[in-house]
Amino acid sequence: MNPALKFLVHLDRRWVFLLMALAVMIPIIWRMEFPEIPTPLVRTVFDRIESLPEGSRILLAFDYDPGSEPELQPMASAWTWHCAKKKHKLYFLALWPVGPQMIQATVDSVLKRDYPQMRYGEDYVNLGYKSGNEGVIKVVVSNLKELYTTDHFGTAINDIPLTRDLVNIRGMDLILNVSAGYPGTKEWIQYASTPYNIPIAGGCTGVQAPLLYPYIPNQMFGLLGAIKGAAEYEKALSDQYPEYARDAAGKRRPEFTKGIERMGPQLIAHCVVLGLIVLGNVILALHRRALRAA
Amino acid sequence: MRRRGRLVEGLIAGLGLLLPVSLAAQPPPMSGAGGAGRIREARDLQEAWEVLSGLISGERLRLHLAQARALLEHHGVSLPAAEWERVHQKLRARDYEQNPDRRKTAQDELTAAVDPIKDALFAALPAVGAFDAPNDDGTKLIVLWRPHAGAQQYLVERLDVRPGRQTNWEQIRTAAPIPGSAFELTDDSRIYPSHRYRYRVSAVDAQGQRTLLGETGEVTATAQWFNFDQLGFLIFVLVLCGAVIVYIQAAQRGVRLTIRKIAGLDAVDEAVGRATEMGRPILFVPGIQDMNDIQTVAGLIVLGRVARVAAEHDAQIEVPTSRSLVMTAARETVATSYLNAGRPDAYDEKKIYYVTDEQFGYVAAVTGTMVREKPATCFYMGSFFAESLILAETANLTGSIQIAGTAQPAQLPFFVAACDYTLIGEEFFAASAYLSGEPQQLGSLKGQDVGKLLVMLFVFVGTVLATLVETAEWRHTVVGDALDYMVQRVLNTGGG
Amino acid sequence: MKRDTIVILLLLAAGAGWLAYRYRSSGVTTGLGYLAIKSDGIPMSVPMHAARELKDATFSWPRTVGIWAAGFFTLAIFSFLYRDNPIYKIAEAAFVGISAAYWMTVGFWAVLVPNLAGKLFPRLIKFGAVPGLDLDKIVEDLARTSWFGWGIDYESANGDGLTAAWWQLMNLPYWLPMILGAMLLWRLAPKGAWIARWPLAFIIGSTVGFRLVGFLGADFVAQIKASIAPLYVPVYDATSGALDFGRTFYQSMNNVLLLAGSFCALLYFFFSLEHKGLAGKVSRVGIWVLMITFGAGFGYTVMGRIALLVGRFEFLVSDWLNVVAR
Amino acid sequence: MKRTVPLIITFLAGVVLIYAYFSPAAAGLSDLSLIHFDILAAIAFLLGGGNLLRMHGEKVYKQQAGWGYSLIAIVAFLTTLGFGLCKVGVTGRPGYWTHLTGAGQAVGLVNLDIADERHTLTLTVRRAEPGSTHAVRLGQREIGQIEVDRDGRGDLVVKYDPPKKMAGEFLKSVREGDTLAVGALLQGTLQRYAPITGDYNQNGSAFWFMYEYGFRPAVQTTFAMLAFYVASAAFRAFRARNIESVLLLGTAFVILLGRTFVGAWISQGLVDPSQAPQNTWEQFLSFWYIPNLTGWLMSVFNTAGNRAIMIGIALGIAATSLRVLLGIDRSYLGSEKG
Repeated sequence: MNPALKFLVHLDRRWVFLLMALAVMIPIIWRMEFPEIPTPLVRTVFDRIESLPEGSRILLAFDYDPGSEPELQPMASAWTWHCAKKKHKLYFLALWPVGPQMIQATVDSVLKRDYPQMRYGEDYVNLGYKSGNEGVIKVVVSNLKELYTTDHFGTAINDIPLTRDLVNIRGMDLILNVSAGYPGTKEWIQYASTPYNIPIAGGCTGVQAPLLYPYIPNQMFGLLGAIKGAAEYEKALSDQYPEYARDAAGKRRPEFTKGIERMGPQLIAHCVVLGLIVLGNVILALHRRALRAA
Repeated sequence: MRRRGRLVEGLIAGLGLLLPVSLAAQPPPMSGAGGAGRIREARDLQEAWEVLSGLISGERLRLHLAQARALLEHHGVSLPAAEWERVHQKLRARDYEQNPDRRKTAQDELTAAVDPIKDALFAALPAVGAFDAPNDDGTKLIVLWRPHAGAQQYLVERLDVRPGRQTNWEQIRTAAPIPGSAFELTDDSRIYPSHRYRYRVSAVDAQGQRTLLGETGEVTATAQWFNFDQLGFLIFVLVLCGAVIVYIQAAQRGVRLTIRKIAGLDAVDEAVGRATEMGRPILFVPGIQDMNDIQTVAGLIVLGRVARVAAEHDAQIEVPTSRSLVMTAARETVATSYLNAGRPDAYDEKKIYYVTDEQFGYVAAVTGTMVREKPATCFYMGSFFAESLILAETANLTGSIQIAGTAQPAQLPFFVAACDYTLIGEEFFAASAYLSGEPQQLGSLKGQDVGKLLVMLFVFVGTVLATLVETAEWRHTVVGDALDYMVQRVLNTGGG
Repeated sequence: MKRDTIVILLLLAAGAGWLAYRYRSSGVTTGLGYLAIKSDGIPMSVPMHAARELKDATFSWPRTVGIWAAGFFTLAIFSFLYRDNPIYKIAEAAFVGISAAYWMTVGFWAVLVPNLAGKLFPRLIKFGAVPGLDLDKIVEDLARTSWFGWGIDYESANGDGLTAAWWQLMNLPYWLPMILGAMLLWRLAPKGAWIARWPLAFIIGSTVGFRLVGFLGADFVAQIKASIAPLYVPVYDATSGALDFGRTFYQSMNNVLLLAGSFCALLYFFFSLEHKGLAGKVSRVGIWVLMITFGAGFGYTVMGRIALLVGRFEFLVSDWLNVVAR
Repeated sequence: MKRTVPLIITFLAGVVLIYAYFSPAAAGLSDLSLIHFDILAAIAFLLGGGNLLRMHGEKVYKQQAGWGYSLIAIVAFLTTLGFGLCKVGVTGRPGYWTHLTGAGQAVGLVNLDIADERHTLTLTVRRAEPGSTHAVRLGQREIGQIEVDRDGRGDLVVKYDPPKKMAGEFLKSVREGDTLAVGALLQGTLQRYAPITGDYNQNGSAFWFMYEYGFRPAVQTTFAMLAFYVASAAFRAFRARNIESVLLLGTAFVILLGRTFVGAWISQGLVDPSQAPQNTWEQFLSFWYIPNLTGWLMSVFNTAGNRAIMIGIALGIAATSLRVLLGIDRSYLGSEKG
């Protein structure tokens, strides 16, 4: 066996790690970006939010944690921005214990920055976290106030204009769920959207997406799959509203185009993974031939 | 025709299976009604409400039309036969129309044709009626009233009838009329289960003039003890559980059951033996979920078997857990296994320890342990998430044999790619029965097979029906009805 | 010292040297440091590159130390990829300690206080820790839904939680977890550890009952329902209304494949059938279907995992070291 | 006794919850059991945390190998726990409250919340004489009227409408020690909310620092390591040894292609993305467009496979549950002697 093949057959996987690190690091430093075309699944979600009449009630359920923040925050921000742009009423809610922090971070970075005129309690409300997983969904579809007596900050729910007359979430025009696992989109579909016909769109991590495909389009009208979905959404958003991606001076707003930005390293890293699969099989074939020859 | 759906259920209930429950579920006799209208009993009112909702939504229209006809005739209202024929004709016309524009016209014509039937039903309604919401937990009442010409808004008021206490009418809600729709309102605001309520509805016209439409008698909200929408599903559950139990009993009687080999399970003994030979420990990871996940329970059952083999081979077993309760339960399990293997002295409680509840903190610690102790065998049995591949790849580096079992579909690809053996979904649950070697436990596997047969049967029949409906244009025949019945009634879990 | 240790230390030193040089020469970007601002009383952390644009951002020592700690954790954990080492062990130990305490704290403040103490002694909790607790609502709910309404007079306190007696505010079913919890902790006592099996039996029993019907209802029946689809799906052209052969074939083929695929895969799971003969062939096809499923799952996931790495590297180069000006 | 009672408990708890699924009347039980489980799990933290301390404590005490790391773990654990439970550095909920007391039976409560976006004053008065009206004074200023009345059901209600303009500047001028009085009926002195009323994970608190700069980066980094492992697993395990592995790696390969721009780019000649395929040939071509192919694999094969897996899992869960419920599988219960 020639030494190069021998090296490859017994390749220390730390070389693979190094290759991967470079594949991600270099595009970040060089800021490589690639064009995006919104796919129909993403397009449907965008059009739905776009076409709802001003002041529609939208439930934004943020069921993720810091662990999946890099993957899911871009779509959470884009959705929030879009809904605020269309002057919808936003109801934030979380089934994960750390969800309220994700909500707060989104509110701080999106609403307070671009929509300082939006008032808490009148235009948006953070209902916070309740434990009980899908049990929470089952309760809020029939009686929200049974579980949520206060918002995240401890204000009585009857003192908040947005929630004062809200009996349950069946009155929502749309549910947007950002989900990193259980409980998440699947539970929202099963216990809220399907039984009570509330339209739902999900945004999920790459792992979850295949499991959610069976629900499209009957039980869920659209899906944003991981960072790719977010990038496409950002693209759709900035096509429609140029101010989303660039400020008045025409300067890029990186915090709002994270999805597109992160697709650069993704793409290179993907190619590396693809290359590794090919390389692995080439090694296998050569190794077999070498063994047969020997 | 009218009560066809109920007839079938009644037959089943008649078998004696659920007779006491169904008797208890009879609606209360009195709903009260004011003004004219032929429908008076709560039961009929409820049915009229269901039929009207069906006619308005347009779902399962054929069935609802039949029910409407029976209901009207029952109350002495008969529409000309041509009227009914016309609706069915329009329905067929719409369903078999392929051109989208013409289809839209057909839909409009159909809606127009249904209107006289709706009107007849409206006319038969009492001016205002109320009844207990079906299949609820006793916190809802439904108020239904006849539409009033010229109404801009309806005011719904409620009186809490309390003996010996002065109570007043309180307005619970206002409703804006929706053209062509039934006027109904589900009242779920502060209904007390034991209290009696009366409702009255007034119409407000454009000039702000209020007209009292009527007042209901007393109604009480009761909780139903059984949800009849779920009857089909209950029978499903009973059949499945019955199959499992029958096979378990058959096995106990000594009937020989053959079960195919499951690759990963035959490797368990070998893997434990390897640990003994190499003098290295066995690492057992019971997933990262708590005891309220059935996968963790199944994982612990497997742990019981593995620990027993380990005790017999005198191999060391280490169980880091990510939940306190799992630690507690795992200690009980392993202690029992050592005791049953006759080696209680070899049991070391300290080898089963809690790490942290945090998924990734747990992973960091477990992978650290793997690299330092180089276990001969790693078991991953339970509910896993993103950590699956971190664990599997790290253990691969240290050269351990890895046997995984999980019912998290999302993590199966990683285990399949990186582990030596993977128990996929159902195999993982079968493992606990299979490893025990007790015949009655194997019986339950046969029961699961019956379940799968049942699935295939249902899907097969359903597919045949659906294909017939689609190809032979049999939607408006008994075939279409059968498909509807199967999907909507038998396979109904009631949203629960 | 091993050779690789020296190499790594040299690399780190070179990096630090470069940062120092960059500060000396251009001076614009420091590369270290961290700032905090207060907007309406709520403190907020700002990354350096954003701080320049915000007027009210001020330098903060604790947050500077914090971001270095975060940087340390990031590098220390990544170092495990090279091999196990003392730095990783330090990070691992701290991670375990912090995270265990984190979830205990969350359990205390988000579960025990509101859901246990808040249900048993609501007034105490309202005036002690959670002023937002609505005592009126508690009394009303008890009067409406309590199972003990026949024995306890909730009715007379209804509408006035503030002056209700303590027993009119107490949600009695919540004594059950309290008692079971005490039994669970009995393990710590020298004798009678077996009593801890009772709460375990309760937990396992309720889990098993809840999941049995839950899974059959949500997954099993729902999947059967979803599987029922016609094998022939005529698709008509939207404008002309004529049969669209291509799409009819595509849809019908999908449905046929779907049905055949799931049947084959289901057959693989049959335990009664040895995988021989016809059954063996069909279940082999079933395995193929499963393999395609797993391949798809794997391929789909890669994307997400890389996104996470991107996020981490962004933190390193941008938030911490401020190498990439944004 | 030691074994039978737990078996009975398991059986009863299980049967009750199965029944609760079918009974609207008992549906509340399943929600309750979920909450009860959370409470028990939280109580069990004492066992887990205790075990953690004992395990590492022993190592430190006996100075076993690596005791230094154990010491770090203990210190990190106790520090974070102390910060969290004592809410070190947390500021209370912004605003004031007071308990109103006075002559007669009447009692009252005031909550005055001054927060970022909302200012609310809630005033509750109970056991006052019906039909009476009182002026509400905060410090020197009158801020409204309170009316004690009976409602439609005959229950006593208190109506209080703070003037709309009260929010904002005026409430901000309120200080601790101001007096709030309801006529001559009740009065109380405003005090700040105690620190304990603040959020345990408040930005800037000691616990938050542990979370933000210790917990969060560690979680994210560990999670991010997966990217490396995915690459090495793809390299190592995706080798075409037999039909099964060819299918596994082939599908993964196509999906990977389709999920990035590469897939669309290399197969862009097959479709015109601006319009739907016009004839059967174009439809055939567009089927092979890699993003479409990805979708097809997902919606057909992935769905079929997952369907079989999910049905199997549901059956497995049902059978396992039944075995545990009926006491056939009872290893978790320990033994009679233990």
